[in-house]
Parts: sequence; C-alpha cells; structure tokens
Amino acid sequence: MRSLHRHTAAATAVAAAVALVVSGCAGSGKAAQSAESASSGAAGSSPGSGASPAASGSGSASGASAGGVKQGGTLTIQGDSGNPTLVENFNPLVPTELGGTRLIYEPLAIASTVDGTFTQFLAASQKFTSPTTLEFTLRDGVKWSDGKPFSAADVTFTFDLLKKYPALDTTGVWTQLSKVESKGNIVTATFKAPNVPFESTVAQVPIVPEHLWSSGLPADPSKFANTKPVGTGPFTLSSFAPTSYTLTKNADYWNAANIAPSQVDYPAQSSNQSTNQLNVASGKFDWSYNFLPNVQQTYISRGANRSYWFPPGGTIGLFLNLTKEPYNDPNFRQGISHLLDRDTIAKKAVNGYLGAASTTGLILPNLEKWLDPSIPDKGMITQDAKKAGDYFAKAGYTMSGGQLTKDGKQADLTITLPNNYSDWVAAANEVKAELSAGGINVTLDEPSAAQYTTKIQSGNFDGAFGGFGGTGVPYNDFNNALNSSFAAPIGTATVNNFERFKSPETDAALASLAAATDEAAQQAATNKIQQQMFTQLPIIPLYYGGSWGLFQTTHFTGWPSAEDPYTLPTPYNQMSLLVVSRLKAVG
Amino acid sequence: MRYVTRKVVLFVLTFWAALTLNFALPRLMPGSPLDAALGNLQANGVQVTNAMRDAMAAQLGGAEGNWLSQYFSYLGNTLRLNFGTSFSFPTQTVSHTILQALPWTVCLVGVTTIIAFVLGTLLGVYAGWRRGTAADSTVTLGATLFSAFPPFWFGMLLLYVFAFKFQIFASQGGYSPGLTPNLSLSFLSDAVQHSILPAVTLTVTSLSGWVFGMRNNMINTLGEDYVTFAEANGLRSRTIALLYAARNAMLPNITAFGLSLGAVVGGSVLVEGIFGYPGLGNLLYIAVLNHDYPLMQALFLVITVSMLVTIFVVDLLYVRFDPRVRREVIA
Amino acid sequence: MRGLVSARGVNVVYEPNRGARIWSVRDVDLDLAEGEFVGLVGESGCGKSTLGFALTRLLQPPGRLDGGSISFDGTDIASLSGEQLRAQRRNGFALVLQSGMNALNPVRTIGHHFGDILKAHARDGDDYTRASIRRRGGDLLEQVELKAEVLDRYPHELSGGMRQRVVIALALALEPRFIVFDEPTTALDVMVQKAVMNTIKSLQASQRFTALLISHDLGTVLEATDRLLVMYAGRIIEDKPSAEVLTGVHHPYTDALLGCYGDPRAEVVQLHGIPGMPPDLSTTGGGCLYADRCALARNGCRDSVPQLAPAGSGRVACFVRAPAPNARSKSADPQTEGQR
Amino acid sequence: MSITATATPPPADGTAAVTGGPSRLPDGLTPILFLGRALRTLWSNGKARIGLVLLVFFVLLAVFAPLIANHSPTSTDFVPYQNPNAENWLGTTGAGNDVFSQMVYGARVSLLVGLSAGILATLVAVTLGLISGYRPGPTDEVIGFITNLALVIPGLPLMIILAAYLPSRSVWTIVLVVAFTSWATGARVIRSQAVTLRTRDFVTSAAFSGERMLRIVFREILPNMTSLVAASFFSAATAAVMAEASLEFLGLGNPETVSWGTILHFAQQQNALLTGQWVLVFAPGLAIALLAVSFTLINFGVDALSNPRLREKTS
Repeated sequence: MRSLHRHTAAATAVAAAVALVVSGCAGSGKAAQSAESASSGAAGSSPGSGASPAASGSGSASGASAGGVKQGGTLTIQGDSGNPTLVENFNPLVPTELGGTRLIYEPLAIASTVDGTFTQFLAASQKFTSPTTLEFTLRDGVKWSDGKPFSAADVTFTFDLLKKYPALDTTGVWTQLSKVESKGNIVTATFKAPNVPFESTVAQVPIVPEHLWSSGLPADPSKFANTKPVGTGPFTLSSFAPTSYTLTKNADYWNAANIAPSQVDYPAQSSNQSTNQLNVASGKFDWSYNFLPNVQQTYISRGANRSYWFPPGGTIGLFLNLTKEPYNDPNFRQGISHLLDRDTIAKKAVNGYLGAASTTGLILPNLEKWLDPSIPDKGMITQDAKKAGDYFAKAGYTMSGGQLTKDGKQADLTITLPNNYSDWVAAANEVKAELSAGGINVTLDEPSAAQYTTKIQSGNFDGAFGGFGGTGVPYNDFNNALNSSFAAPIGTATVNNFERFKSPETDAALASLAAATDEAAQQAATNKIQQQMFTQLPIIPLYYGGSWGLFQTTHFTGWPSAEDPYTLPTPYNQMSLLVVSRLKAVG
Repeated sequence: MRYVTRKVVLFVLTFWAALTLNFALPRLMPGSPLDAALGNLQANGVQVTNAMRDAMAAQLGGAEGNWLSQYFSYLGNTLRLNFGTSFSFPTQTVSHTILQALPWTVCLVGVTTIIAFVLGTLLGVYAGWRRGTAADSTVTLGATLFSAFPPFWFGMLLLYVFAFKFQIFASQGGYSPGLTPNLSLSFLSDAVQHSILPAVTLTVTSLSGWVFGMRNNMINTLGEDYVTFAEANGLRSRTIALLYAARNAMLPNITAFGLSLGAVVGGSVLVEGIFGYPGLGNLLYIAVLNHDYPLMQALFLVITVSMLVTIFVVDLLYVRFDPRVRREVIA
Repeated sequence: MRGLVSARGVNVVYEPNRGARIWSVRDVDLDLAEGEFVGLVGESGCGKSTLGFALTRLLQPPGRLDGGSISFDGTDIASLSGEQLRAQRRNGFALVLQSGMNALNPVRTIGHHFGDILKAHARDGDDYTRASIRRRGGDLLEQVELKAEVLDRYPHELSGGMRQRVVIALALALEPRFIVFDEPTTALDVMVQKAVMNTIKSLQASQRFTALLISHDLGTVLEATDRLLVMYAGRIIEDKPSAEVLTGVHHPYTDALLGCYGDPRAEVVQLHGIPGMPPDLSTTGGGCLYADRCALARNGCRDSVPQLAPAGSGRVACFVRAPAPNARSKSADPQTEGQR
Repeated sequence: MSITATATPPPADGTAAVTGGPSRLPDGLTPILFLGRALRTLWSNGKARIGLVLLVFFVLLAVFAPLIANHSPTSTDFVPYQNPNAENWLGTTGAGNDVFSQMVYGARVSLLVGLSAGILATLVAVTLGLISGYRPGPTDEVIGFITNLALVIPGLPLMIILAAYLPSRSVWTIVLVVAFTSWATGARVIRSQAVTLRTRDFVTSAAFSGERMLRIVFREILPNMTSLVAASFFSAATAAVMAEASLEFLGLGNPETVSWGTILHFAQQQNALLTGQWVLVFAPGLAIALLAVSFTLINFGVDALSNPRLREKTS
C-alpha cells in the first residue's frame, strides 16, 4: 500500500516514532498527491481572473525569468523508504510511486499546502469561465523528454485514463467532473456541479504522454511500474538501484534556466526510523523530513549551514461520536474543550515545536487571512474549570465528590487512537489526565492502526483522536471534516466526517463556499463555518501536527521557511516540484 | 523403505496443515487490508478521503467468493507457486518480491547460524571437557549473559557505536546506495561489510543455545562407557574429546540445528528491521502491518517450507553422522 | 607378599552433593601376583566395580581416591600425571567394561577403534599404516575368535557377544600385563556368556596376564579363577583359593552367596537369598556392616570393624568365623573420621 | 523428518537425561515442603544461587515498587530529555516520565509476563506431553502431529501477527500469545521422557495395581521429570520476557503499560541515543538481560539436581 513508500512511518519494522509524530498533520504523506489535490483548492486564486495571479507571484520557478539561476551541483533528498528495498515504480498515477516521479511528471498547476496559492506548470494559466467550467491554457513549446511535443491531447488522454480506470483516480476527480475536452491549447474541465475549490485537485493530476501510454499498458494500469518514465518535468531518470536512484536535469525543460540542481539523488531510507534520524543528524541529506527531538542539539548544532522549519501541517483533534449521548450535546463538548490545557497537551505531544490549535478549525498562522475577526482570541480556548462547569451544568451534569455525574451516573469517555502514533498517545495520556481531573471517567483504547481505522470509519467509538485539515484550502479542510453527505450511518464506513456531524447551516455554508467566485463571498462563507466550529465544536481541536523540514544550505538555498512560507517542506509529494523549482545553487 | 514413506507422509501432512494455518490465520484477525492501508496513509500525515478509499478499494480488488472457494483457489495457486500480487508492492508479483529478499536472509541467517553453531558447539565441547574449571564457568556465564541480551537492543547499541559514532560500518541496508546486486567481487565485499553488524548481533545472541546444549551433551557423553573404555586404553585426550565425546555429543544438536536454521529466518525479523536489511524478516513485518494477505501467506509458506526442507536435509546429514540411523534408512 | 598389583588402605569416596559422602571402597588391601587370575564377587553396589576402576586409575568425578596407595609393578599409579598415566597403559593395566554394548563408540568402525588405540601408543619405530593396523586388528580379533571383516563393521551391527569379544580384543591390543574384567558377560545370554568366559579363560591361560574378574555370579567366577575375593559394603571380607571355596570356612555372607549358587538368574535370587538390604554406605558406623543381616551376629560384632584374618586356606573378616586379634578401634576408622 | 524420528531436546532447553530411580511425591509431603527442599538443594548450586539472588531482587523490586520508586511512573510532570540528576535518578523520557520509577514498576510487568506465560506454557506442555507419552496410538499421533506443527511454524512471526491483530492489548494478551507459541518444545521433551518412564517397572506395577491413568501420570510419572518441567518453565519464562520486550519494542503492545519493553520502545522513538540519553537505552535492556540470566542460571541448577553428571565440583 501506498503509505509504505512515503515516509517510513508506521510501515517499518522498528516503527517510526517520528513520522508518527507527524501523524495527523495533513498535507504530508505519500498519497498526499491525492490528499492534497482532493482538497487543495482555490484559496488564493480568483477563478474568474484569466491567468491565476498566483502564477506570477510564485517567482522564478514558473517565471522562466530571463537570466535564470546559478546552476549545478547534486541535490540529495532523503528518499523513499526502502521496504526492504526500493521497488522501481515511476507511475505518476498510483500512490505507490517513488518520490522522484514528482520531478519527472508535471501537473497543470500546483497549489501550495500552506495557503493554496497556485504555481503554474503545464498550464500557463487557468480560469473558471462559469462556476462549472474550468479552462486551462497550456504552455507553449513544452516537450516530452523523448523529444515529442506535448499537447492538449495528452491532457485529455490522462483524464480519460482516470475515468476508464477508477483505481487510478485516487483523488476522485471524476466524482466532480463530467467531462474534459480540448480545443487547440485550451483544455476545458466541466463540473457536474459548481465546485470552485476543486480546481487544485484537477490542476494537480500529473499528465502522462499519450504516445507512450495509449497502448501497451497492462490490463490493470494501477500495477504498471513505468520503469522508463518519459515526462515533461525538469528531471529525467538516469539510474535506478534498489537502494537509491538518481535523476539528472532535463536540458530541454521549458524552465531549465531556473532549475539549479544538475542532479538529484534519492537514497532510500532505512526501515528503522531511528537509523534515519541518525542519518539525518550526520548530514547525509540536503533535504530531509523527520521529526527530531531537541532539534537544536541533535541537528542544528551538529554541523554548519543547517536550518529547519517545522510549520503546522494539520490539526489534531478529539472527535466525539455525535450519534451518541452525551457527546451529541454541544454543551458537553464545550465543557470538555474548556477542561483542556492545550499548551500542555501540545508540549507533551510535539515537544513544543507546535502549539495549541484554534477551535475555528483553521490552521494558524497558515490560513490566518481567513480568520473570522468576530471570534474572540482567534478561537484559542484556555483551560477554565469554571466555564467548563457551566457548560456541563447546561448539559445536565453536576460535580459531586470529584465526579461529573448526571442522574447519579458518572460521565465516561473511551478515547480510541492507534497505539503506534506516539504523539497522539502522549497527547491522549495528557487529555485523560486533565479530563479525569475534571471528573470524567476516561479510558484509552489503543488498537493497531488498521483496527483504529476500522473503528472510526464504522462509527464504533465514543471519542477518537484524528487529524484534519492541511490542504491549504479552507473549503477542502472543512468539507472533508464536516459535510453531512459523508456522515454515513453507524456501521457503514466513511473516511470523512467520521464523527458524523449533521448541520444544515454548515452544509449550506459549504455549498456557498464551493460556488463562491469572489473573495468576499468566500470569506463570508468561511466565517459561517468557523462560527459553527467555534460554537458547535463538532471536532475539538487540540494542537497542530508538524511538518518536519530539515535543510542543509551547503549546496542550495531557497528552502521554504517561516519568512518565505511558499509551501510545506514535504519532499515526498508534489511540493517537491515547487521547492526544487525555487532552489538556488550556493557559491 | 517404511522410514522414507513415513517421512514423506508426515512431510505432506505437515505441509498441508501449515498451508491451512497460513490461510486461516490472517483471516481470523480483525482489520482489513483496506483499513490498514488507510491507517498507514494517516500515519503518514495524509488526509484520506472517501475518494481515496474508493480508489484504493478498486486497486486492492480483494478476495472473491466465500472462504471455502478462496481456500481452494489458494491451495491451487500455491501449488503452482502463483502467490498473486501483493498489496504492498502492486507492481511486482509476490514471488518476485520474495525472491529479491530471500537470498539476503538466506545468506545472513544461514551464515550466522552456521557460525553460531560451529562456534557454540566448539565452546560447548571445550566447556564440557573442562567441566568444573574456571574456563567452563567463564564460557557458561559468558554465554548466559550474551544470550540474555535482547537481540534488537544489542543491535541498536552496535548500530549506534559502530555505524553512527565511529562510522566503521554502514548504518542500513544490505549494500551501498547506488549499487545493483550482482556477483562481482566488489559488490560482494560491500555486501559483506554491510552484513557484519547484523551478523554479529545474530551470532552473539544465538550462540548460547549451542554452547549449553553441547556442554550438557558433552558431559553426558563423557560419562558413557566408550569414553571410559577409550581412556582405559590410553587414547590421547584430544582423540577422546573430539572423536569419542564430541562426535557423539553433537548428534542431538544436529537435529536441533535443522529446526533452528528455519526458526532463525523467522527470528531475524527484529534484527533485519533494526539494520534495514533487505531480507524476509523486514518484508514480513511490512506484510503484517499492511494486512497484506498474499505477501504474508507466501512469506509464511517460504519460512515454513524452508524449515521443513532444512529439517529434511539435516535428516539426510544426520544419516551421514550417525551410522545407526543409516542402517534404518537402508532397511 | 607384594604382587604385580598392590593396593594398601584404598578408600574411594563419592561426593555427589555438597555435604554428602559415600564410601564406596573402604580400607582395601590387595595383592595380585603376576599371571594370577582372581575373582571378585559381591552384591550390586558393594564397590567391586569401583575398586576395579580405582585399580586402573579410571575413577570419574564425583568419585575419587581418598587415601591409600596403589602400585603397579612397583610404580605408584595414584600419583601418575596424565601423560605418564597414558603411557603406562601400554603393557600396563587394562579394563574390560561391564557392558561391552556401550564400551564401543557408536560412530566409529571397529577398525577405527583399533587404529585409535594403536596410534595413541605408537613409539618410535612403530609404523601404523592402514594396512598394518588392519593386520594387527585382524590378529587380535582372531584371538577372540572373530573374523577380520568385523573391522569394517560399526558396533551396532554386531551382536552382544561379538561386541564383548571386540572389547576384549581391544583391551589386548596394548599387551597389558593386568586386565580388570568388569562383569564381562553380564549383559549376554547364557550360551554366549559361557563362550565368552571360555575365551577369556583360554586367553589368560595362554598370555599369562594378571586378571581380576569382577562378577556377581559366584559360579562363573569359581569356574574360571585361581583365587576368590568377596566384597561387602566396600570391604573385602573373604580371600580364598577358588578351588577351596566349596569346602573351607567362610564369612557368613559368602555362605549366603553360596546358597544362591547354581541359580542362573543370580541377581534376582540374591535379593531373596539374603535377607535385608545392603547397608547405607554414607551413614555407617564402625561395626561389622553385615551384622544387621547376619544370622550369626552377636554383641561384639557392632563394636569394631573386623579385619581379614587367616581362616582355613584363606582369610576372613569376621569376628565369629575368624576372630582377629588386631581388630581396629572405631576411632581409627577413616569413614568415622570423615563424618560430620 | 526428524521432528518425529528422534526425541532429542534442542540445545537451548538444557535438559539432560533424567533421573535414575523412581521417585514420587509421597502422600504426606505437601508441595510447599517439596518446594522448600528443592530450593535448599538449588541453593547449594553456585550458579543457581546467583540466579535466585537476582530473581529475588527483581521480585522485591516488583512487590515493593511503590516504596522504592520516588515518583509515579506515569507522571509526565518532569522536564523531558533530562540526564540522570538528583531528582530523576535515571533521567527523564521525552514525554517527561521519571525513568527510575518506570524501571522499578517495569519489573512488575516483566515478572508477571515471564512467570505467568512460563506457567501457562508449561501447563500445556506437561498436559499434552504426558498424555501423548502415556497414551500411545491415535492420541499420541494427533498430539505429536500438533506439536510438530507448532515447532515448524515460526514462533516470533506468529507472535507478531497474533499481537498485531488481537483486539485486546493488555499484558495478558502477550502472556497468551507467548504461551501459545512456546509450549511445543517442552511438550516434545516431556513426551519422550514419559514414553521412557511408561515402561519402567514402578509404572507398570502401578498400572497393574489398577490405578487410574491420571493418577499414574501425575503421581508416578510427573514427579520423575521435575527437572524437565522446570526446564520447560524457565525456558518459556525466558522466552516470554524476551517476547514481551520485543513486542512492546515493536509497538505491538499497550503503550500505556509501563514495562522495560515500552521504555525501550519510547527510547527508540525519542531516539535517546541521538539525544545522548544512554541510560534510557542501557537500563531497560540490561534489566531484561539480567532477568533472563537469572532464569537461565536457576535452570542450570535444576538440571544439576536431576543429572549428577552436570553437578559442579564441590571442592
């Protein structure tokens, strides 16, 4: 399965403290391609405007600026996890492909996972000509790495392929589209219903060459390994070995002048997470992605020219089962929310690298511009036993003898979480301690990840830890988490909205956000949703999960940072194309 | 001939039972491959969606029919060595995945087991021969202590000291990044260099079984009449120790050797994991985490069959070592 | 008299556990003349095998010699070091084990056994090639009435009688001057027992080595040997020419043994033939150890240890049958000293 | 396959050819007296004495954990990533736990798992081994087949699979899993000994005198294999301690359990070696090793009890 490939995460023998800490922070992750795109969205772009304004904003990468950047040197990226060795797979349409595939194939455009800002690739520009019609104008003069010209037919061919083989459509584009057509260098995607934020998902489908893929594919193309990849991207595959592979620069790339590395090495990760940490600490990679304890001591001070950026990549929250008493009572949820000391929870869970989460559901500061100013204190809730007591009283509970009781029965809560997500486990222990102090009888249920997934999807839980958000696009974050259309009956599996929140107000706000084409309307709808989150608390946000970028600036600079947060520092998904396009050689 | 027939019948029965167990075990367990995959995605920080769930369900395909028909098609496929496609490595067949990992484990585990066996047996012979002396106590207590080290812990320490602190050995994998496995001298020496730490871990922690077994057998054998008689006849100590006592004391250990050779394949899961070794142990753990039935079944089968086969081979060897059994086989 | 083999005050103690001591052989004096064929009889556990092992320096831990001396041809063998002892085994003293069945290494052919022995004692000038070993082995096998082809056999391929003969042939390989036969026929069936005994007798007669035949079968011993020693509870209690055993004066215990004589299944009969059980060898006091089972026992029997004293044609250690003038006092007894 | 051909014990279990004469538990002798005598005899063996001292140390640690530990093992109120200091004698974990207190409480889990899995595995091994050995024919064949199968199925992988999938994740799960995967060797050894004993005079005579099978098996045969049973127990207990640590280390146990295995698990997760917290890695590993050593040493003593040849020199 996919996840294996990406970070070592839980997949490996000596599983993975680290990636686990990541867990829950969205926006990272292998199939992130799918994840992001499934949700990435229109945030910054105004669909109506011809060329996305973001395109120009994204700097030299897409700009093909005249002089270009200083070239040369080898970029070493902490590669895919070898389990136990790398499996040659450069099929951009499956989630099991190797990370380097992202530098070989390009999508039409990529939305930043920080704030949804677009950077243009195969499409020079894109716009919604109507709320259901998305039009891409393709870049001229693009060639496949075998010298054949790229055309609109390749784009329609790729979309048709996804339609024909649902197993390839991991982002579900055909759940929203009705057709994709081309005319000249214009590709038009028609939606079944207005869904502006879905732009990023459509734009981020990697485009494959029709002349090579139209015949000779195996009966099940999701099992096609594509060992001789031909793409339009800045790099081509030069060598593959089971423990590492190397890409070299595509000299004919349309933006070659702005691509600094002449070569990219992807040495495989060890299946042992702590070995990976040791490798990172000893400076084997220019760009790595690992949680490191005491990063200042273990990484920064261990060598010169090192930096890190641990931005929030998702929200970790306590999901209560909204089909059950008393969890379906917003007052009860508010009571719980006010019993929690989120700073302490964050400190235990993520070493204080990241902080408490806003109950608006927005990831701050990434999406700060969307904050509803009417919500006090950015939606941050501080521990307040008295307020909590008031809420519990409204829910019919009273404190007696240190126990929170209703009709003589103590409030109890079983929290389900996977036993191998160490940050969640640490957070859950703290949550348990704090809620117990508040008189609730808390039990932790910690099954394997697979059983956890089964439980939460089928709705077989009281409370559960979960992650949401991190796509960079508020609509996608909220839609996945709150849309009542996902709220399947108990016993039927659903990935999204597994807390089973049903609110006509929220659904209406989501619908208007999906159809909104101007920023004011988008802001208004987003505010409504934030207020729903803040007052109803369908999910109780706890803290932000991190995205763990570690960089060496010895060979290249231009990494994403707090000062220049152009995307999350995740080398294993399409963000790598964004980052590599921005690098500058040192010296 | 009855001996052979009996062995074959038992082999087939054990084989069948193992096959059936392999089939049943993963299916008796809660949790589905799809949920395992989604769980892993989430562990990687991916926000999974219902669209992804549907696509993955389509990709995984999943077993068709009821358990019984699954069972029979499983048996049929297994006999044709067709294990299908694994969920974890969809672009290659399970056989291919296993064949890639098999030589690594066979070499690592095979070599270390043989080293541990030979070294442990020699130490056991020595301790048994010099029983009651300081040398005996040193060997016995030393072996006791080393065998008590949890292998993964010992491996972790070795890894930190020799791969990270002093960087004498490679920290991970079976060979250096960029190399493609081949039989050239340079590649083999690279592979050997990579295998030293895991090999030392496995050897040191598995040595003691052989030491204790051999020491006990040796002491028992030293009480046998033929040893006394050899002594009465003034044979040299070395002749008595090796050709009379040790040679016979070894016989029970040969059978155990067969069992252990197979068992260590399974036992190397943790050590392979620690050292990121590209072997079966590592694969097995991945298969378990992913509820990867096809891979798991095939790996179990490989491990079980390798045990059955080693035991059979060792039986043949045993016939060579013990003339008393030789007659039984011929008869 | 001092013979080829001479033991003085031999005690063998076993210490199987901390604090536990068992005196298996007590205060034994013994002389065997060159070419003499002596029998040693007694119940199981009386220490006769232990004595045989002690005389050939083959005691295994936890058993050990505890005082006394053993000399062979004038050499004190108790003090020989490993290699000296080993060298002494050529033309020295040999042992034929109780159960020949287990005295052969199951994984080596008979030929190898001969080779091992001969090579171990090769001296300058000896040339042990494969062929010469086979020749010598064949000769030796012939002496015990076996064919040379037995050389290629493994022990398990031979019958019990054949194996016992092989063991004898192996013992002969070093041309020993003294051989202890420890129950050489016990594990064999009756017909084979006779044949093997006959072989031993004729070998002894022709080669004139000194032989000590240990057996619980009084009849067999009497037929074969020149002189009979009877052991009880670690002590030699009677010493008499074999030919006169059926006549002269005896220790009451020997009487009892004779009462069993004639029954082929002697071991079983013994139990019924002599009332009571052999004494506990770890806890005995100083008196006659047979006193508890002895019909003739009287007051003084339990006070001190009877010593061998002349009686008729031999010697007997019994206050009743041969009152010894020099009975030792309790306190001089080694095992009482050793007790806690 | 020799799995059925010979009944030789694998080397690790340290069994020896057993017992000369018949022995049985006299009716008047209570198990406690019997145990007392066994302990006294064990004490006389140098190696076993070291083992007993170690074991008693760990037992005391476990029993008096609340008195010995100066903090709660689950409290996360300390500054994380601390090296040993006056307050936290062995430092703190990345989550802010006091390592010393965790080590002390961890002894409870390891002992509990080791002893109970040992007992359980031994019960299964003894029951199946005895029945199989005393009842030749179909019963023996079936049990023998199951035993051989259990021997061929690789233990640790089976354990990992069982532990990964079982819904409950308490220590008892691990106890059951370990017991389930480690009874076979003992059963085989005990069976072969029971076969030998079955034909001995004292058993035959008991059978002729009309005693019931169970009585014969447990009163006549069982007391004669004390050392085999003990060996089976101690090797299963050692395996259980190791397996518990391995499973917890892999993250297949309950992360809420405070055990030496989980300390190692979290030490690895928080990469204690990278942060320079050697104690965090050393202490639990060493504790596991010492407990396993104590079991092995006691087993040596038990072996020597029944096999005089294995006894040490007394001088």
